[in-house]
Formats: sequence, C-alpha cells, structure tokens
Amino acid sequence: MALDGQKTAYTYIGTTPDRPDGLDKVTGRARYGADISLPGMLHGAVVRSPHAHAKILKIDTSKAMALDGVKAVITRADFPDGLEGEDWNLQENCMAGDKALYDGHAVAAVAATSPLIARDAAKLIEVAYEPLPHVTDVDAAMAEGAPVIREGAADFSVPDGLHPNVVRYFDSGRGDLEQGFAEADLVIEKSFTTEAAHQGYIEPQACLGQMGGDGRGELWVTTQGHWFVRRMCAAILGTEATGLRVTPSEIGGGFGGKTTVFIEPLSLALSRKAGGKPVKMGMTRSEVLRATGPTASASMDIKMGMTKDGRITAASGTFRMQGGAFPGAPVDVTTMLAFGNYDIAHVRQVGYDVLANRPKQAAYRAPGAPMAAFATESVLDELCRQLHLDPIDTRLKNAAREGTRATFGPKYGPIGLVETLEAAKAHPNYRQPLGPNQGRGVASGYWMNWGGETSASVAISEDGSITVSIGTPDIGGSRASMALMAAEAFGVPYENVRVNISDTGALGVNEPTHGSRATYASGLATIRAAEDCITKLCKRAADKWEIDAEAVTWEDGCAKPSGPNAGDFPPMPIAEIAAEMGETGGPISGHFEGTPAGFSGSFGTHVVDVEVDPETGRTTILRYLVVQDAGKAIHPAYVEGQFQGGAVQGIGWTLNEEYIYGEDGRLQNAGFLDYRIPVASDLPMIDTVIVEVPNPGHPYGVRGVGETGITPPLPAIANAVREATGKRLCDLPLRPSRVLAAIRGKG
Amino acid sequence: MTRRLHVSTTLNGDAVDFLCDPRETLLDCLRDHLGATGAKEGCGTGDCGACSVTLDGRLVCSCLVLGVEAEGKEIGTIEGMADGETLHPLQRKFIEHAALQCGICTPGILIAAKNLLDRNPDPTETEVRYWLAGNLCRCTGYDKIVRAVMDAASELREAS
Amino acid sequence: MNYHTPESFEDAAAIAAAATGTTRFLAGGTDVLVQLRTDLVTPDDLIDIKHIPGVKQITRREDGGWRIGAAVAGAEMTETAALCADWPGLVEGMDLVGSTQVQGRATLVGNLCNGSPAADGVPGMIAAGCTVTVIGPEGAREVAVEEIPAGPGKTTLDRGEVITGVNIPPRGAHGGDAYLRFIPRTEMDIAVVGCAVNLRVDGATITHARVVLGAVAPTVRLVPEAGEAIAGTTLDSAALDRLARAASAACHPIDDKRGTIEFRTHVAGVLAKRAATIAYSRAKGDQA
Amino acid sequence: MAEVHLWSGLRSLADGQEVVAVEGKTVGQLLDGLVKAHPGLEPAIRRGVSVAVDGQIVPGNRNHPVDPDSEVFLLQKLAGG
Repeated sequence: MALDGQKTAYTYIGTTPDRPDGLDKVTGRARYGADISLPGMLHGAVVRSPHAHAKILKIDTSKAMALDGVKAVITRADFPDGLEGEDWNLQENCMAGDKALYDGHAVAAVAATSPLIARDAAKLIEVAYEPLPHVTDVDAAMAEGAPVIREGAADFSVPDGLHPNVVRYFDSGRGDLEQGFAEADLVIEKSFTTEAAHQGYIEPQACLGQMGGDGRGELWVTTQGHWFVRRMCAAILGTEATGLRVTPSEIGGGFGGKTTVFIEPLSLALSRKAGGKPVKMGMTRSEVLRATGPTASASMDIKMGMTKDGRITAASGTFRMQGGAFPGAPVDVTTMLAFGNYDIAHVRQVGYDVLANRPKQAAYRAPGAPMAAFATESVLDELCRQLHLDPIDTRLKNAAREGTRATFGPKYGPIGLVETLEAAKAHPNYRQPLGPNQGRGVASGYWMNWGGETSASVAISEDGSITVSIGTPDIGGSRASMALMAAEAFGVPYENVRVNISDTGALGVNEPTHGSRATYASGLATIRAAEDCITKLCKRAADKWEIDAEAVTWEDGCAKPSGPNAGDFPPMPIAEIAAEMGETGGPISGHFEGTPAGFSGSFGTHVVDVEVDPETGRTTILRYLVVQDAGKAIHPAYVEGQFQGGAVQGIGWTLNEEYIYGEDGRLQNAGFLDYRIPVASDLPMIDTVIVEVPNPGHPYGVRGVGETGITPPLPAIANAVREATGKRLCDLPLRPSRVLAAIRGKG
Repeated sequence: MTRRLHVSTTLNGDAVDFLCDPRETLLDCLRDHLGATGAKEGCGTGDCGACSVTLDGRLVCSCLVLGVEAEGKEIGTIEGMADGETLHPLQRKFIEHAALQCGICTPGILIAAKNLLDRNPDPTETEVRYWLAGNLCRCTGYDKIVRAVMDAASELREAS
Repeated sequence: MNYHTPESFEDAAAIAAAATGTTRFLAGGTDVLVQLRTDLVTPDDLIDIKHIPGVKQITRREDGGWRIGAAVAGAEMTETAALCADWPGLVEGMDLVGSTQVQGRATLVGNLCNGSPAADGVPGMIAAGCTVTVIGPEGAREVAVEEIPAGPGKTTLDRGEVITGVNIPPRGAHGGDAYLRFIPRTEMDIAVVGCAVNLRVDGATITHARVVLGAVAPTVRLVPEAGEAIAGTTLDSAALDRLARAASAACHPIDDKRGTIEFRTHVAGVLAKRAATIAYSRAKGDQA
Repeated sequence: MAEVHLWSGLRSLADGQEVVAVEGKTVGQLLDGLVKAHPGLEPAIRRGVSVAVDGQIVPGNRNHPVDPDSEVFLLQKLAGG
C-alpha cells in the first residue's frame, strides 16, 4: 500500500539494532531517579495520613524540628493559596490542606541530613485528626447518604439531583436504541466491575530538587514528561516556570503513572526552606501504592443486541468510575472507546466521574479503555456463544474499517482492525486443540493515540555525525527508534546518530511520553527536523558548487547535483560538508516545533488459552497471542516488547491485581507481596504478530503501539474462562476464590 | 543517633570499608556509602529482586541484608559483571534480544540469571522462569528476558 | 538499635534476657528486615546469631535423623541431596518460602519463630515430627515444633529463649511426605492454604499418617482426625474423601485479603487429598 | 459555514441541536463561533475538547484550517498513559 509521499522501501527502518542506552543499562551505569547525589544534599521524608478521610486539626512539628540534623519541615502552609482547577487539585493532592482525603495522603514533609534522620523526624511530627465517614467504592460513593468528599466539585455537565460526589457527566451516542434493540434476535444485558490497578513501575518516584529563595532551581526527576513537571511544580509553588530547569533521569517504568507530580514540589519546597540545599526524595513501595495514582475502578452496565447472523444492531453502556478524591477518572475516554471497534448504527454511552476516598488516579496505559473493553467484549462474546457464532468471524462482520463512522462521530481513516482479526484467525494458536478445563478467548481492543506538543532539534557535528535532541523520555527504546528514523532520513548509518533527551532548558515544550505518542510525534519531529537540516546541507553544497540550492538533492547521506547539473560534481558526503561548515556559514542544525495531528489509532486482537483448576479456581495462561497494527514497525523487536508488556499487564489486572480496602478505608495490600503483578513463572511465551497498515499521517506510516496491548486481555481471558468453566464472570480480578465460587454455583 | 559501625568487606573483588548505622541495609550501604548504584530499590521488602547481589556467591536481596552483616564477606554487584570492556554473554544477549525496556530491573535480573547459570548451565525454560520469579519486570512480560537467558546459556555451553 | 554478634547461644540468650526493650534474633533476616523497613518493629537490640559456631550446619545424625542449624538457609537445604531424598515434603515447604533470593537467606527456624500461621516451612516439620532445641536462662530443652506457635506473630518461647536448630527424625523405611500450598500466582505469595502429609505404608496400606494444615487457623495445625481418616487404607477415593472432609472440618480460617473462609475451607480438603497422594506414592517408592 | 457535530451531552447546552453550522476558517474560529452562538457551551469548551476535522483529531491547534465542507466533530479531551 503506497501512500502519497510516504516511503515504502527502507534501509534502516524495520531493522533491529542494539539500543544506544543498552550498554549503560546492562552495566548498572544508567542513572535513574534515585541514583544521583549532590554535595550538601539533604534527604526528605513524608508524613502521610493513616485515615481515609479526616479533618486535620493541628500539625505540631516542634519535636521534629528539635531533632539533630533536621533542616526543614513543610506543611500546606508553605504553599501559596488561591490556586484553581487542576492546579489546585495537584497542590491539594501533593499536600493535604484542611482534610486528608485518602489513606496515604501527604500532610507534612521533612528534610534532614540523612535518610534515617528524616524518617525518624517524620515519626515525630504530630498530626491531630478528626476522622470523618469515608467511602471507597464507586457505587457506594454516588449512592444517597454517601459522605461528601468535597462540596462544589461538580462541573457544569452534571445533571441536577445526583450526589455531590458525581463531578462530571458524559452522554454521547447516535441513532435510535429502541429501534436497534428491536432489530436484534438476541439482546444481552449485564453488569460488570473492575478494580483499580496500579501501573506497578518497578522504580518508585524519586527526585533531587534544589530551589533558592528567588524561586530558581533545578530538578532531577524520573518522569515521563519533564515540561509537565516544570509547569505543575511552578503552579504548585507559585514560581515562574522558566525559573526551574528539569532534567529527566533514566526512567524505570511509568505506564502513565509518571505523567504527574507527587514528591517533586515537596522536594523543591523543602529545599527552598532549607536555604537552597538540594533535597533528595524517594518513595517507598508502600507510598507508591497508597499515594500515587492507580487507575480508576469501574462499575458498568452493558446492553447489546445482535441478529442471528451476527450483526450488532444496537449497544448501550453506562460507566461509573471513581478516580480517587479528585475529578479525572478517564470515563470520558471510556465512553468514547467503549464500542469503538465496531460499526454500530444505534449506540449510547453514559459516564459518571465520581469522587471517593482513594488516591488521585493517574493515567495507566490506554486509560479508560481496558475497563470498557472488559465489559463490552464480554457481552459480545456472550452473544456469539449463545448464537453459536465464531468470535472472530463475528468481529470481522462488524469491524470498523476505513470510512466507517466511529461510534464517537468522525469517520475512520485507514485502520487495521480487520487485518488483526484475519491474522489472528490464520495463526496456529487459533487451531490448537483444547483439553478438559481449558478454554479459548478472543477480544479486540483499541487506543486512538495522541500527537501533542513536540519539539526536536537535529545538529550536525564537525565529523558529520548527527545529534538528535528530543523531549520525550525514553522508556522502552525510543532513542533507538529516533536514531533509526534519523538514519533513514539522512541516509547515514544508525551508529552515526546519537539521540539525547534534552532538559527543559534546551528545547521548546514537549508533552510527556504518553498517549502512545513518542515514536509517532517525536519520530515525526525528528524526521521533519532532519529534513530541515538536509535543506541547509544541500544549500552548503550548492554554494560550493555554485549552483541553485533547488538543483541539489539528498541521497544516501550525500548532496548530489540534479536536474541540469546532474553528474557535474561527485556526491558530497555529509562528513565533507560538516568538516567545512565552520568556514561555510557556521553550525548546521534543523528544528521542528508543532503539534503533529496525523496520529491514527492502533487496533489489536488477542487470543488466549487458559486452563482453570476446577477444584481451586486458579487460572493458568497456557498460550497467548497478540496481533496488533503498528502502522510501520520502526524497530520490530521493541514493538513486540510493547505488545508483550501490555498483554502481561492486562493479564495481571485480569487475574490478581487489585486495590483492597479494609472497612477502615485503609489500603490492605500496599506492597508487591499482596499487590500481585505477574511473575516470570506465571506466564508462557507471549506470541506476537505485527500487522502493518501504514498511518498516512506519519512520514513512515507509524502508529503508536504502546497502549493498545493492555486493552484486550481483560475480556479475552474472561471469555476463555467462560469457555473453560461455563461461567461468565463479570467482576475483576478473576481471583481464584471468585472463580471457584462461580464453578461451585455460588458466584 | 545510633552509633555508626565500621564495616570492612569486599566489593567485586576490591577491599572496601564504610561506616553505617546498624539499621541501614546492604542496599543502602552500596548505594549511599559505596557509590554502587547499580542495585536498585524497587520495594525494600524482598519482593521485587531489583536489589539482587551475591553475598559469598549466594544470590540475595541486598535490601534484606544489613550493611553490618557484610563484614568480611564478598559482595558481587552488576558493576562487577563485565570483564573490563568485555560484557558477560548475558549482558550482551539482553541487549541483542531486547530483553530490557526501562532497564530498572535489568541489573538484578542479570545478577540472578548469572547465579543460575553458574549453578545450572543448561536450565529449562521452566527452571529459568521459576529461578527469576523473584525478579519483577513490569515492561517486558518476561518473554524476551527468558529467551536472552536461554540463548546466553547456550552460548556459554558452547564456549566451555 | 544495638547490634550484637554473640559467639555462643548462651551469650545470645543472656543478651536477650538482659535486654529491656524490643529484642529480635537475626538469622536470615527475611522477616526481621521487612519489619524494620516497614516500621512495624524496630528492635532496641538485634542479636545476630550467625557468628555462633555450627549454626550454618546440616548434620546427619547417627540414628539417620537430621540436625538443621538455626541459620541454615533454605537454599542450603535444597542443595543437600540426601536430605531432599529423605524428607522431600519438608524441604519443598521451606523451598516455597519467597524467591530464590529469599531462599539464600531465609531459615527454617526463622520461619517457625516468625509465628505466621501461613509459614510454608512449618507444616512439613510438624508432619515429620520434628523438634527444636531451645536454649534459655534455664538451660536447654527439646520441644515439639507444634508447641512453638502460639498465634499470629506469637510463639511460646520465653524472653531470653532462642532456638538453636531443628531435629528431624530418621526417615525410616516405607515413609513419604509432601507439602502443597495454594497461592494465586505460581511464586512469591503467602500461602492461602498449606497442607503437609507424612505417612508410612506397609505394602499398599497406610499404617500411620500425620496431616498438618497451614493458614486455616491462628496457628499451623496438626489434624489428627485427618491422619486417622487415611490410616489403615490404601488411599482409595473413599479414604481421600474422608481426608478432605476431615481437613476442611478442622479449618477455622479468617476472611482476609488473601482468601475467604469458604475458599480456604474447601481448598484445605483439596490440598490434603493431593498432598496425601504424593506422599503415598513416595512412601511406596513410586518414581516421582 | 462548517457543520460542527456535538456529542449528546453538549446538545442541551446548544438548544438541543446536534449539528451547529458555524462560520470559521480555523478550528479556533469555529470554537469561538460556537460559544458566541451558544454561550452555554463555554464551560465545556474551556474545560477542553478535542476537535476532529474530516476524521482527523486535531489536538491543541486552533490554527488548523477548516474547509466550508469539512465535517467537524467535538470530542472529549484525550490523553493517554
């Protein structure tokens, strides 16, 4: 498929060279958030609420301040008043004001000369609380009589008569539901719940901040987006954004959870109060689970109708989600994507964003999509089962394709759902015979991707090698992908390109590595900056040859005379132009700044085989297949890695990961012992098929691939368990006690 | 403040010493007193394996060892895995097989995997998976990690 | 926190007896350090017993039994082939505690002294009929393992008492043991239910069996009725059903983040059947 | 005049209309035109919306051109993990 102006034959794209940061990462040299120290550095610690909901009556810091080695203590009183909207939410979440809103909410922080003294001092800070009634469940939080988390938090969208904890309301759809359901031969209606899951990055939040009384400072931090950090810290502290230079460390996983701030403003505030001494802070795992954002939990009602031959006639869904004590549960995205896989004439989605006494949710890989997919793809599967239809054929019959009007309005451009379904159907995994207590599940999922504000620079060194500067932190090998795209654009070897992640002082604003945007947006920016650079390189050659710049083309790393001058001069390699650039006009570099708008979604289809122990209810994953559209896989091994990682996070969310709150509203499982992410022995190899339906909005056809992979596993596994046990489980996780209860007829 | 204790030990073959509070873990001491930040703290409670090191050749979580317990011991960390510029085959295979994404778990997994291959040069996939069950990786889904370990084992067997 | 490195158990006991604050003994440290890190327990006196001669030794006694020193790590047990051949179930139980890394440090005695009803190392010891040697201010005594746990996090040991090692009886002929636990994942979890079975056969008939359950009561629990349910049988399906019922009937679990009362009660019976089947096969000398 | 499609939750803020015809050559002009015609939409647009022009979502770019026959949809604001 050749697209206008899009390359189809590549030299470097699609190869799998070693990543440039690989050597540092296998030798322990790579520097992450907690790996930097500075002379005179202090260490911070945070005091956190042991209550799910409580008035803060008094904070006595005198004993802590009296401890030898303590240099500063801060409370909310050390932050400016008068913030509004999301800035206020962020400030309130980083440091509680009048009330502690969840178990683990920060109420004070201390900086001392050693980590142990800081911890000891934190224990000496006395906080007087007046516990208030709390609520942690989404349905309970919007029920009559539920404790009000915050009055007046609802926005314009919320209809009258709802509980004050409902803060945003969404309603979208088209067609005539009544007519659509009347056309169906079978209508199934079911309710579903999913628990909150944590991103579970292995590197806890960590930073090293320094700020003087003039509001100028520096911050070393593990983050997905350092410009976001700069903006948020400046807002929370009441300082100017440019006063703060933020340098991203290597990042030990984020998955959305590191697109916001928690301890970063505290480290800067402590530093400012301690006379500008740098303050290092790091969260414990318990703090990460209690106080950083997991995803929202959800409660959903789905109704879908189908004809005997497998056509979806109508679909409706109601989605209630709590994202902690602040607005922001991704129910807006949930309602958009819920039925986005299919061509459905009559559809309606209603969503409620609800406050509860839990930590402020943060983005987690395809935020909002996995919960919706669990519910909608489970109902679709049940329709197929009861109508004796093949789940892939049925999906193919209804699949969105180019020109289909998406359930959220616009028409799709070229998309690859059909191709992923066909590849899944053709894969040997789909034909493996199954034994007793085994079942196969299929599901598809979607993430629409993102462009966002993006800056990149490309500079030519004196020896002709190339430095690419981008602003999206490299989580999964994106430096290699940028280098491949730059190598392709310049026609020079991959090894001649070095990619740096710049700090906030060195480039224009960049949104974080989120929304599956890094390879798409920073990649596009890199290519465009390279083209800008190539134009200048051609001009230098033209000047030397004394011909028009327009008469010079760029091929295989060389300027070449073309048109009337073709063949007049030998090709001039980049190294030659670079060697002379000091005398031909100075440094040569290229730039791109913009908000790339050509992103296009990535669809995936997963096929999973499970075995369920009928006596214990434990589910074992036997085989797992991920098929997903990458548009164009720049570095196929890293694309596979995204597919596999996303799928396994979805497996964890489905089987064992959950936030467990006690009657007291405190988190019961704030550690990796009982917040059970998958371990190596839980899993088989994860088979992958990369489908490539090029995205016309990227020079090389790239689609972001990071997020989609977490969406299909939830329903795919539930559908497989349905086949293995005969039971439709509608509540996640599929913990063994729940599955066993269903098998024994009590679920 | 607790009196600090003097500890003499061996780190990757070099004699080193440090002062520490008895409450400090070996991981704290490696990172804060010896400048060896290759071992990472992912949990502090022995559940993630990111701080894996060897103590007298035995694979341990350095967060579950006190610094004072290292007296007279030999500690092996990721910083000592390569032989000068020459990477250990496991290190090379991890890069080649794309067995790391963010890389935070990588030092611990490499130490653990080397300890496995030192004991069992020909492990099955299942043996690799169970040996590494205490090393959490959130990025890769383990597929490429297991492949890299198996491939490195194969190369090491051929070389010996 | 004071850190002590006594060179004899008598000295260790004396330090503990003289201490006025919170005291902990340090062997593998896989529980003590977690409690320290999570601010659950910061001992005033921490007594590291690993400098005491013999604590790292696994000894085969003259009667064919075994002595496991108090600081022997789980990995050192699994690496002792003759011990594994004698008591595979007991060793499997210890081997299930934590990760490979934890196995490099965690000890059988520590697993017992931590007082967890879910301790994987303990049911196998009780099923095998092990004792521990205790040294305290009053001198040394030998105590059956099942008498040590007193409730979650509690033991019957007095202040100043320390366990010096585990005594495992001789395996003897025609015996077999097994330990199984249920966890949601395949590794790294605390047992939701654990079950050890140790039995002896005469031909195909079980002459004697000890069945021990973990994580279904405030302490690891020896269930004599479950052993009696299969004694005198060839472990036919009726016997297995009786075993499962007896095991389930002995459960007094709690609902918590790891499992429900109903689930634990049911799975205790399932695991008892499965563990008995393995132990029976081992006792008969079947190939594993 | 470009036709701007509103999601149903917005329609009550625009006198129940599903499609609003607005004058404008850029996304920004359309959004301003919408608010002028239907002031009730102002808080929704201020909170943040995504705009799809002829099937392509145009994030954060008020200057993006819109043709008179373009199909424009307002969508809920997007981000990702």
